Parts: sequence; C-alpha cells; structure tokens
Amino acid sequence: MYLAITAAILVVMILALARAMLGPTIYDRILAINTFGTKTVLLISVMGMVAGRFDFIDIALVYALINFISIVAVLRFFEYSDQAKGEQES
Amino acid sequence: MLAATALSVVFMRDLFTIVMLFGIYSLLSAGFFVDMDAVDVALTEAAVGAGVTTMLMLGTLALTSRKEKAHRKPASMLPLAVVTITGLVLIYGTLDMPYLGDPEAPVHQHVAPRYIEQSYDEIGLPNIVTSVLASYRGFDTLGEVVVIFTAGLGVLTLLGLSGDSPHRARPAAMAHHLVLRVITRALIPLILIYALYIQFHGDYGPGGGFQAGVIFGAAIILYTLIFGLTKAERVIAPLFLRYMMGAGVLIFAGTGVLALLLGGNFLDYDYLAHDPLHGQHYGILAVEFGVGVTVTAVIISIFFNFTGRGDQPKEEER
Amino acid sequence: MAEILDILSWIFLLIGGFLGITGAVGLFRFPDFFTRLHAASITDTLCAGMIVLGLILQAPDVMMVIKLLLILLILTYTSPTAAHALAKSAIHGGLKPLSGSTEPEAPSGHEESSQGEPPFTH
Amino acid sequence: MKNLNLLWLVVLLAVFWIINSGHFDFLLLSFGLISVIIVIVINQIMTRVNEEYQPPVILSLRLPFYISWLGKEIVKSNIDVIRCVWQRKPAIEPRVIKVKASQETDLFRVLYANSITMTPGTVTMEIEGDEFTVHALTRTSREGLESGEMDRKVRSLEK
Repeated sequence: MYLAITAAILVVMILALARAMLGPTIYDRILAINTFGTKTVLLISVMGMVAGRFDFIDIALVYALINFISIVAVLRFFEYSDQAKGEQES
Repeated sequence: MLAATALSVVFMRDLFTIVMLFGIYSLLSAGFFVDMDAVDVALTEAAVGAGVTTMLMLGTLALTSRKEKAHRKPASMLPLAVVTITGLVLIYGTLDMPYLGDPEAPVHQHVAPRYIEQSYDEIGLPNIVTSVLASYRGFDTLGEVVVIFTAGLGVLTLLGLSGDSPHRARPAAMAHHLVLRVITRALIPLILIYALYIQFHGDYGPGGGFQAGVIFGAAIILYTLIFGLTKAERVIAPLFLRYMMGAGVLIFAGTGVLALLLGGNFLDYDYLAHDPLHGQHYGILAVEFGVGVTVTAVIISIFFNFTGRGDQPKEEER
Repeated sequence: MAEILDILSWIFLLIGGFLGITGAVGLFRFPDFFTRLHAASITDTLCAGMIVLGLILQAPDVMMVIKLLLILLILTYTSPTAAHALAKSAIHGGLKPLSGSTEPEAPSGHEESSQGEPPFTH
Repeated sequence: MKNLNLLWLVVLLAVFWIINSGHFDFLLLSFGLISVIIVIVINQIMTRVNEEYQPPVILSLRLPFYISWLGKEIVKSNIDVIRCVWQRKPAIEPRVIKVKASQETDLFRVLYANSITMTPGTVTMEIEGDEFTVHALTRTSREGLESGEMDRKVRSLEK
C-alpha cells in the first residue's frame, strides 16, 4: 500500500520534472519545480512512516522551508536581472 | 531520474534553468540518501545542495550573464575519451568492491563495528554519526571547519570587504510585495528557532553544526531577499559576521586546548568533566556550536558579498 | 477501532495520490501558465493535506502527529505564498493570461508560439 | 499591542521548541531557553530595522469556524478543478477579475489573499491597496469569489 502511494508521488514528480524541462516559459519551470519540492516533502514523510523514524520528518520540514526560500530566491533574482536589462522572457 | 536530470543539465543553455535543475538534482540525491538510511547526509544535502548552493549560484548569475555563451567549436574527442576511460576504470574498480550490505566488506570489518557497538558506551549519544564526526574524527572535522573558514576568507578577499565601504541606499528588493513581506516576517523567527533546535539536537537526531548553520544562514538570506541588503546588514553587521567566523574556529580549537590543559590529549573530551561520558557530551556540544557559528557566518557573508556586488550596477542604471 | 482508522487512512492516502496525479496531468493539459498554476494548487493543497492526514492516522505516537501537523502548517503557509509570488512576477514579467475562451486549443497554439524561448541577445 | 506581540512570539517559540525537541531534561531545556533568547534578540533588531513582528497565529474564537469553512471550500473547488482536468474538453474559462478587500490591516489582507490562492481555481495575482487582481479558472470559482462571502468571513475574523 505504501508502495502505491510512493509510486503515485514518484509519477507526479516525473511529470513535474518533464514540465520543468519542457516548460515554455521560465515561470512554468519554476512552478514545476515548486510542485516537485512539495512532492519531495510528502515523499520523505511517507518514507519516514515506512521506516518508522522521526528524523525523516525533520528532513521533510527542512525541505519545506528550503524549497520556499529557493523559490523566493529564484523569483527575486529572475525578476531583478530581467527588469534591469529591460528584456522580457515571454 | 538522477541521470535524466544530469543529462538535461548538460544540454540546457539557459543557466537559470540549469541552476534550478541542480536544485532538483540535490533533492533527488537527498531522497536517495534517505532511502539509504543516511539521514544526516540527506539533511545536509537538502539544506546545502538544494538551498544554499542554488542561492549562491543565483547570486553569481546576477553578477554574470544569464545565458551560457554558445561556443560551437567542433568538440574534440579527447575529453570524451578521457572521461570514458576513467569511467570504465571506476566501474572495473567497483567489481572488486563487496556488494552493498555485505557483512564481509572491509568497511564493516575495520573501525565501523567499533564505532557502532561501542560509541554509545564511550560517548553516550544515540546518534552515531555525530559521535563519529565530532569525537572519533574530531581532527578531521576541525580541518573541515578551517577549510570553510578559509573559503569564507577567500571570498571576502576576492570580492573585497564590502562591509567597509559606505553603502548608498539600495532599493529594498521585494519589500513592495505585501504577501511575501508579512509571511516571511512571520516565518523567520520560526526558521531561526528551528535551526537552533537542529543545532542542539545533533546528538539525538540528524543535525548538528553544519546543517544548523546552513538553515540559520538561509533564514537570514530570506530576510535579505525580501527586505534588501541594506536592512539585512543593519540586522547583522558584516564586521560582526567576520568576528563570528573566527570565533567558531576558536571555540572548536579552544575546546581541544581546554582538554589539553585539563590533562588529556588535544580534542580528548573525556577530561572536560569528571565523568568521561559527560565530558564527551559537553565537548561535542561545544564543538558543534563552534561549527554552527562558523558555517552561519561564512554563508551569510558570502551571500552578502555576492548580492552587494550584484546590486551595484542596478543603482548606476537608475 | 484500529482497523477503521487504518482503512480511513488508506482512503485518505489514496485520494491524496490520485489528486497528486490529477494535478500533474493538469500541468500538461492546461493551455497556459496561469491555468497550470491552478492545477498545481490542487497538488499543493488538498493532495498534501490528504497525504499528511493519512499519515497522521498511521502515526505511532503523539510526537509524530505533532511534527506532521507542523509540516502541514508550514506547507499551508508557504505554498499559497509561493504561488502568489509566482503569479505576480509572471504578470510583471509581461506574461499575458489567456482569457475568455472555453476552447483551450485555439488560443493555446497562438500563445505558446509567442511564449517559446526567444533568441537571446545581450 | 507591541508587548502583546512580543509575548506571543515568546510563547510561540517556546512551544515550537518543546514540540520539536521532545526532550525535557535540564540541559536541553536550558538550551531551549538560550535559543529563544537569541531569536528574540534578533527579532527585536529586525523590528527596529524595519517593522513590527506580527504573530502568524490569530487568536479569535471564530478561527476554527473559518478554518473548517475554508477546508470545505477547498474541497469543493478542488472537485471543480479536478473535473476540468479529466474532461475531454476542459470547460475552463480563465478570466482576470478584480475584487475589493474590506480588511483594514495588512495581516488580514494577506490572510484573505492567501485564502483566495489556496482554493484551487483562483489565484491572487496582484494587491494594490484594497483591490486584488485575481485569476479565476472556471465560472463557478469566479462567481464564488464575486459573491464576496470569503471577504466577509475574513473581515469578521478581524474584529
């Protein structure tokens, strides 16, 4: 059963990854990567339950935070380097 | 999936995408480490690989151009040949290696069983990784901290000690962004306390100085991203960061010297308290604290310098 | 009692997995960035909620429950914020949302062609 | 008000430490105390540098009702969007609309904006003063938002 859930999350991750590589605009890629990060958090939690260990939940928590921070960082730098040079992605 | 990500990194031309794919690569390998039960490694990979590396690379990108220069000269076959041969040699090497989890493997014969079986008696901590890192391998870890310290120093020297130069008023990066502002302002104290929790619970769960330092640094980086460098530098002065960098190494080494003074060897924590177990515990905590302080300071100051550099041309344009 | 909890948690987990896949399929089926954002928000909200809820019902002790709740809390704080920030910066980056059509195919082709990576000049 | 927020933060941090730690011996509790003090100090510096800390937890008796209502809305709109995903021809009708937010403080505006984003089918794109620009996916999601029910609920939390 856990296997089914893990597989489902993995499928989502692969699809998101494909979107990240295809994604016509940079925002699509960021969106896909955000989804990917959220799914990783869930995946690690599920794996933690399978292994029955606390520590995994800590990692998942760190992930959730780091994922958020990286998204903000990507957006900030992207917006900045884009506007400063006056060029537009789309 | 790891391979697919790596391949697409190679073929992508847009450096932004590459940076983000690197982030994914770290996430994946962290998942892999989790799978292998190497919790500490996974935590480090999650924090360092996915978070801070991405941010630093982005900082670098803001300095340089976004696109990889398309140099389409005919690729020579030599690098490919070298890589292939090295790969083959490595694969040949692994043939000799014992299978994963083979109890006969030399890794499991040498010091590992001693660490695993006796570390609890000798050091009294549930997390073996921490015991190994901070106690048995104390010298190595001290070396690593010094390396980080040197790296921080190197970046500071290369990019100039920007903290000394008077800053002109820089536009706060995303302060106009209401949602982000309120949410991050609410989250940052929580991230900070979480980092400190990781710092002090390194002996029970995954964690310790390195990870805590990175998370702490990440919180400050988040603050910098939202409210701008000028304000962030008023929260934590660059000069203070430089003191912190040194102080961390000093705490680590000082613990060692203290043990020396109390009659033991360098970094021999047994002598720090009457009971060797307690001595080990205090010693490890002190050492981890030193590691955390240095890592935090180095990460934040590297980031400050990068963004400081990146923001300047923007001002000139305005 | 324990069995009921077990079954309930499996139902939650399965719904969560299904929602996740739905969201991912939506990432591919929807025509432009803003509509994909909605698809992604399925996976971020209800899917995460369901999976964490399912895990909570399986959790062996109180500590685990609290930590899982913490994850859920952090996710509910961060994911809408990230989505909003993305949408905002996309608007500022000059991405025009589709509007007004129930036929996704026709505008999608036209929109995608202009969204493709432009040749870069520095 | 200022001291109240600070007190909130202290309580929040302490609770956060304890639920994460799960160890209650003297050493770790004292570390917890030290950590809380460090964070408070940093937070005070931040407050002086730019702005007041606003606790992310709102004390209101109506909050549980709001959360359960929001949860119900999320489920409803999820079903709506899921139907769109699996239909052969997705019945989507993306529109950009503007709604008024009647909340007075930033915190509650953010709460409202994030509630809008959290329900699938609607995403807040821009906040200008009390006007939100929202991207809505389907007709039902758009009408649900324009009825202003969520706005009223968040507004009532504020009091």
